[in-house]
Amino acid sequence: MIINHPLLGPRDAQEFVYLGDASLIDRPDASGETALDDFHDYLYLRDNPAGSHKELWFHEQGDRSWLVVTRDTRTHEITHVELAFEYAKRRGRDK
Amino acid sequence: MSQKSRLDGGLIDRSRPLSFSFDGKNYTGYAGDTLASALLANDVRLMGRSFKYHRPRGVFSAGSEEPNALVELRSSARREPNTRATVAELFDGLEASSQNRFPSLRFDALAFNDAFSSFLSAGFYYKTFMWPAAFWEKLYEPAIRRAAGLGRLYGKEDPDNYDKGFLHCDLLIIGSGPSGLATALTAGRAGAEVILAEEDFIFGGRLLAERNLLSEQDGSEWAATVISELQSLANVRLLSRTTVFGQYDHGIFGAVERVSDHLPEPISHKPRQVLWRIYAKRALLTAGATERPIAFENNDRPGIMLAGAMRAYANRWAATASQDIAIFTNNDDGHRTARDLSAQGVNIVALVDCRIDAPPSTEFEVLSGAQVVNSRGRLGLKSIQVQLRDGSMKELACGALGLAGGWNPNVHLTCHKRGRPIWNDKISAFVPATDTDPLLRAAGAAAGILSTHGALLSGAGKAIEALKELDISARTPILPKAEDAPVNIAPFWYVKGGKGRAWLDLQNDVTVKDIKLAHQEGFKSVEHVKRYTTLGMATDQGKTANIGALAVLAEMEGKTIPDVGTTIFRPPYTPVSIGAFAGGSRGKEFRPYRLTPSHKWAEEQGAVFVEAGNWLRAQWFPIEGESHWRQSVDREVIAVRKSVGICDVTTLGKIDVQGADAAEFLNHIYCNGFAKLPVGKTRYGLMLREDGFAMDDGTAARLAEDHFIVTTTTANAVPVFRHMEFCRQCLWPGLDVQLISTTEAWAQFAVAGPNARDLLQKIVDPTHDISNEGFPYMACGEITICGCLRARLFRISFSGELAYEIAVPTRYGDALIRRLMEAGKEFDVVPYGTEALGVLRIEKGHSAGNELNGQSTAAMLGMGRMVSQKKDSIGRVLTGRPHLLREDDYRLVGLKPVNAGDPILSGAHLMNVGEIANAANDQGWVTSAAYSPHIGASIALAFLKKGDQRLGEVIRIVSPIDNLEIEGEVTSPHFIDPEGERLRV
Amino acid sequence: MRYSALRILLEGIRGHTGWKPVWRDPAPQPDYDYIIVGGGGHGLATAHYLAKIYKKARIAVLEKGWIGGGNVGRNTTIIRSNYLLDGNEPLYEFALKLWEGLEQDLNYNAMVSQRGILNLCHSDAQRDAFRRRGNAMILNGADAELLDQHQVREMAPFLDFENARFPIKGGLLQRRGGTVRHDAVAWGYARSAYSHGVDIIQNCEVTGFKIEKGLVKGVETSRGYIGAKKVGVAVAGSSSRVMAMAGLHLPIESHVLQAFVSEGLKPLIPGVITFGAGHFYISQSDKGGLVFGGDIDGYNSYAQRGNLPVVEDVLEGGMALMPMIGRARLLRMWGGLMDMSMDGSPFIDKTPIEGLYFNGGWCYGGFKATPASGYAFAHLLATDAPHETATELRLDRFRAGAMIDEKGAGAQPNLH
Amino acid sequence: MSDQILTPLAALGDHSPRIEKIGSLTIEENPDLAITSIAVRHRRDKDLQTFLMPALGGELPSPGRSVFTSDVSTIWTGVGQWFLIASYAAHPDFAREIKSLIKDTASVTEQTDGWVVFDIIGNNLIPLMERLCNLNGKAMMAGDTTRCLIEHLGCLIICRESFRKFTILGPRSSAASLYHSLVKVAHNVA
Repeated sequence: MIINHPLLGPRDAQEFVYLGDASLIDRPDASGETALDDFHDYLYLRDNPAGSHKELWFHEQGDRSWLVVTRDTRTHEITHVELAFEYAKRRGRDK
Repeated sequence: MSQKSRLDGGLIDRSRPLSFSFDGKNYTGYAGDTLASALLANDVRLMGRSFKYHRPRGVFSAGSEEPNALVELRSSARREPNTRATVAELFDGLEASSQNRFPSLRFDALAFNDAFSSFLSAGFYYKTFMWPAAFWEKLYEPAIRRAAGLGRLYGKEDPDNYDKGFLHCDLLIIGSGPSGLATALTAGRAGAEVILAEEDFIFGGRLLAERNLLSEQDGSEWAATVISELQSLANVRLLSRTTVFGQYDHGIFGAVERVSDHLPEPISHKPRQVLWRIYAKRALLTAGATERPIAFENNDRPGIMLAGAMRAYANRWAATASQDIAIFTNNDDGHRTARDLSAQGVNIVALVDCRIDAPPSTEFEVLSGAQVVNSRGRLGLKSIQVQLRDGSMKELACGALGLAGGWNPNVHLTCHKRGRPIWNDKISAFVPATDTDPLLRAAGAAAGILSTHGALLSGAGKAIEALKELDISARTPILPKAEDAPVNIAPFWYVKGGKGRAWLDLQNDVTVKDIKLAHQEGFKSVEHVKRYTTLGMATDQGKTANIGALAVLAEMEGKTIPDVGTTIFRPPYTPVSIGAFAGGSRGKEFRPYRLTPSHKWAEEQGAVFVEAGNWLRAQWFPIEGESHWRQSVDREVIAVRKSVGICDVTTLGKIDVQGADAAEFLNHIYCNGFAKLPVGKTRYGLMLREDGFAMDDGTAARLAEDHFIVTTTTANAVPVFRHMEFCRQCLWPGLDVQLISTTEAWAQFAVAGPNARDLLQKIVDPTHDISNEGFPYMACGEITICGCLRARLFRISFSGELAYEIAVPTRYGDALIRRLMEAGKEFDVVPYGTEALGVLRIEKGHSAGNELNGQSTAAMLGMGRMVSQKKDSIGRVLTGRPHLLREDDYRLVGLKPVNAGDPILSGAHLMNVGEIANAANDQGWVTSAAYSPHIGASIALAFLKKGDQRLGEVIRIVSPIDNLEIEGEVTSPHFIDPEGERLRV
Repeated sequence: MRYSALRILLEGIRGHTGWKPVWRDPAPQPDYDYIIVGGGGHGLATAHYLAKIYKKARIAVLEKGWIGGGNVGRNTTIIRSNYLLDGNEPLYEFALKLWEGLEQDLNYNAMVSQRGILNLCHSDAQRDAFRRRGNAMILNGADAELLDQHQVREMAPFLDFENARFPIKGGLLQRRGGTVRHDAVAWGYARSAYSHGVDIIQNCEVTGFKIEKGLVKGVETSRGYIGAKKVGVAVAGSSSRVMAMAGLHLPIESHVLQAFVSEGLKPLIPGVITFGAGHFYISQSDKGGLVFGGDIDGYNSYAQRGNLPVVEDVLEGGMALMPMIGRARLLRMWGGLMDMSMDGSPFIDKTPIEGLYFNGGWCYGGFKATPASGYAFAHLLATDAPHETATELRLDRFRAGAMIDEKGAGAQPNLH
Repeated sequence: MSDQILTPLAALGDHSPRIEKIGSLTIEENPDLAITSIAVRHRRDKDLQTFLMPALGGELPSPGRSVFTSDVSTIWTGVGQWFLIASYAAHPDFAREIKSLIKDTASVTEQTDGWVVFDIIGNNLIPLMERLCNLNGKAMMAGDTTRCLIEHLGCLIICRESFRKFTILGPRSSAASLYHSLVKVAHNVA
């Protein structure tokens, strides 16, 4: 596979390490009443669609950036790639 | 020996005769021959035996689809089983032998299978060999195994080298027949980056095998002129002897170039084969088509082959299987073969055409509406029985029979991403679906366009189409005039009636009957039929067999062939050497080495090394008189406890953590607190995974308010860095913190033992106070040594002794260990390796890899209280799950044998005294064990249920796998200095 | 019809005209007592044991395509019970015992071949872990032996002992491990289930579940609605997809695992051998092909095909371990769909929906577990209580923190 | 106390750098590079550029690029992160110099001995590059820089002159393995 790195252009997926569902960015509030359940769902109940999937890839052999890749799990077609920290900020992680 | 069946002409170099041997007999051929063409020229028809019935077989095709003529090529360690004689390029001194026969090809004992064939029907295995039960293992299965397989591997290391590489292009062209060449010419002239890959050793594909002219030129001549133009273009890369074997995601193709297979052995330094990973923006499949046979009773005799192959042998290689040949066809292409052969002076006994309206001929007899129903000749075809149009029978003597059942486009690569081909009635064959991946188009015969004229045009057309998508404009070149014969074909797959066997899959011996039986037993899906009968699972992957079987199945099901469907084509297109996939990554070069800064010095000391991940570390340093590793290790351990020792600890991961929020960041990734760690101090840290289990441990040293150095274990350096980057970029992007690994940049040595400080004082520049007061336990700082060389000093201890770790820029590591050893003479300093390191940390009760194996919680490790509840750190919340807090969970303890002489084995399990040893009674297991010279006995760390409440208890340490059981006493994991006084002196 | 030596003789003589279908293709009835979703190895085995051992009737197996077309038809055929943890080992050992009696149980020869499985170790830490595991196996009633380098060399002299980057230190051997003709397992169970009255319905895709007040009533299929008292789902690879139709979110990811076979070669590899310093395991089939595999590609996928980097990684491992195979040729590579669970261990459990049962999350463990998985699932369906060998394979174990994590890799499916 | 001074080793373990000529091609170890990593602190990008301007005489390079000069060279290595490179002989404690120059606008980390550096020079290095890594060597212009795998090792590959000169930074502990691969492949394509 080839991942079109937003800064470096097309790079072989072999240079990346896969983590999984991009919802791992949405780490729950650890002080919340329901923290235990929230963290269980966060860690163990990930999205596993047959179709478009937002997922985390780490460019370990490249520039060490984490990417959020939107990829179809049936065809492996990649429709969107962005830097994870920008995605995370949009999700309010920097508050 | 004379080449009896050699004809005139051909693309062989008669000025270069080559001698070769087959089954020990010597023959001569010419440069340009394949092993198969040379054998035919020498009148050899019998070349192999079939897999199941060991039927005599001859060459069937002239290409990589060959099912029959498989040989063992070369000898000893270079022996290559299952090599297709049809693609083995002849070289001087080539050795080949037939396979899967005993004792000889002409007389094969296992041919008795053939006599019992009526009992060895499809799927017979599954119904039998069951009585009596015990016989399967002892008798039947071993017998089946002995008969298994085709060729033999030599069993010794492959002596040749392989390599890998990467290529990039705008347009990859797969196959160099008329369409491929037209494509290359169009794209090449347009200036696109082009790769033209051809599996054959000459470019031209089918053009090399045909007689009809392109304009006034021979096809081969035209091909040669095109190739020479392409060679002159810098933007075109020509790869012959190169098979594109697979299509992968996003325009990546796998190809193997056979660099040296046409030579007796590779030129020194050169690889045998190169595996290319090709990144193509667009690709064109111009791989041509494969002819298919027509099945009839006993259609597998040597001499019966594909008509197009006969034509190729006659035209390109000037060889023929016989002087008297018959042709059996259902389409006009069979007639072309007959014409070419008779033009080459071969006698066409008859052309049997199942069509009533077969075109007549003045050159040879055409039997229209007739069928070949049977054949004779045990080791080679002698005659065929023909049923004439009026139903009467006629026996025709002939030495070879050409089968022309029509052509199947080579669609395989278009299916590698699970695209399904579609049926084309005009040519009665599957063609690539037009809506498959836009990255890969097909042209020419591969797209079902079977005339040379059509192939040329479609090649150029598709090239223009593909390049347009890349904004490269191209024009159709002036193409030569070429034959444009229509495809006149009447689908005809096998001759009905006849009690005997009609072969579909020649190599695996799958007959029409087998397909019918499978269907009768309920195996109706094409995948079921394939698996039940093994159809298409031989080395040729059914390239000439599958379609016939589909036709039979369709008939049984009362469906059309496309309704029955096809099995999925998967890579590789043709089999690829395993060595090529591995390239240079084998033997000692399987993975790169990582060497420590003191490696060269340690080698000089005669150190014994051990792999730690990719690192090589000194395991121990034997000295004169030591015959057993234990002597060395005990000595090293005692030296550290009594005086001072030095160990290279560079392999531990070092991560530079800087930024205004560095401390807060560490607070998140460690379960214990770091915010309040003062500058100039180091602290032990435990890192949990989000699921609450220990991920890694190490230290963090605060060099400045905004600067920490984090250490990890050797094994986890990479995953920990990845995890920290995840936390930084994805979880807390608002924190001002930056990370970079400095593992390789600093050479770091542990200096441990009561005399550690005295030794260091000799090299540390006097401007730095490292006294116990000036530089207390857990202190850290940037200093200079040996006259202003920058260094870092950490007062941390893994051994439990007064100890430091000192770091200098890596290039000075070698000099530093030499200097330390020199300066340490007065203290009898010793270097110590990983074994002693292990003993020391077990004596001290420090956890390492065996304890931190991903299955341990902080509580199990006795660090439950370290998990701060005051802050949000990774893993804190899920540590609160009931099962992780359970009362009877494991706890880290120490173990001592009750009888000091008994050894404790790491990996032994723990049982209560008086209980039987079984899983239900399991109390825990030994994680690490070592002989402690300090204790004078074997000691161990272990996880024991409620261990912390069982100190002093006697427990059984059982290792049934070693038939070993001893009694041990549960102790604290700290075998020395539990209060840690030695650390602080 | 029963297979016997005499039958084979007779059929041989009269041209095999008497063989009956191994199983028939009935039209679905309007309702059943038990519906098994998924005509793979586990589903068919479940039907077999449900009918034969638990004496249940009115059972149907619904298969969206053709039976045995999933993982039972595309695995590397290895059977073994060399697991470490008490949550797993009893089930796999139970499976191995059932394998040993399979021919006689099914009157069908699936060619169970116990030529042993040898896991190699290349470091002291690995050897320690093998000893712990081997002991756990023995304590659970399985067989295990710890071999030193010398003993490994005697068993497999063709391994690289002279020039290895990661020298072989020894190995963990289970002699009762081995291989089975994978397709035959599906056919054998189908044949037996059919002979015990089970309806095996192919080309019948489940498109939804009918659930009323938390109680399952039946399934919607491509061939219409079918009612059921109890529905058991065994569709490993597609578990998330299918269970989502019942509104359930599973701790599972779908991944692709590639497998490989070489051209047929005369016998040269004794049993199953696994490399301990890279991703590579290998055995040789009854037809002579080297059957091997390695690690999963590592990314979520339903594509049933993988990519080159993993292929190269596997074959690098192969050449590092046994450099004699360099001149053998890779004939075919394919991909299977794995249910990778969050701790690497499977599930055989009830669901929050009454009457709906789940079997999945098998990672690579699926094929070797087939008989026990079917047996335990049948037990659960028949008795509503977990089978004694499957008490810990609970769907809610992560909530409690009772993971069964053989590798200690944590909640990271592609590392298990 | 000059007797005290420690003598350094080059990455391949010799006192002097290794040079290998294979056909028209030269592989040369370059030990005289002081390498310092800088990673910009939050919202300090402008300050950093201002501080560096005098030393660099220009902007920091953009992703996938590097600028080689006779004085201070720069390589983009990641988001907000660069390597600054100067002569080691002239700047033995380069990191400290940079730190004092740019203050707390960026995190500064010494990287000098984290790497082994090879300069590869020849008439046409494309056949070599094709065997080494997945970069499209033909398309690389002077200054193009990408980190990728060479024989399982993460390396920085810098095009110094199209077709004719490439500089490779590899992990120092694997210098010997990397060097071995380079030489082997060079022979192989020579």
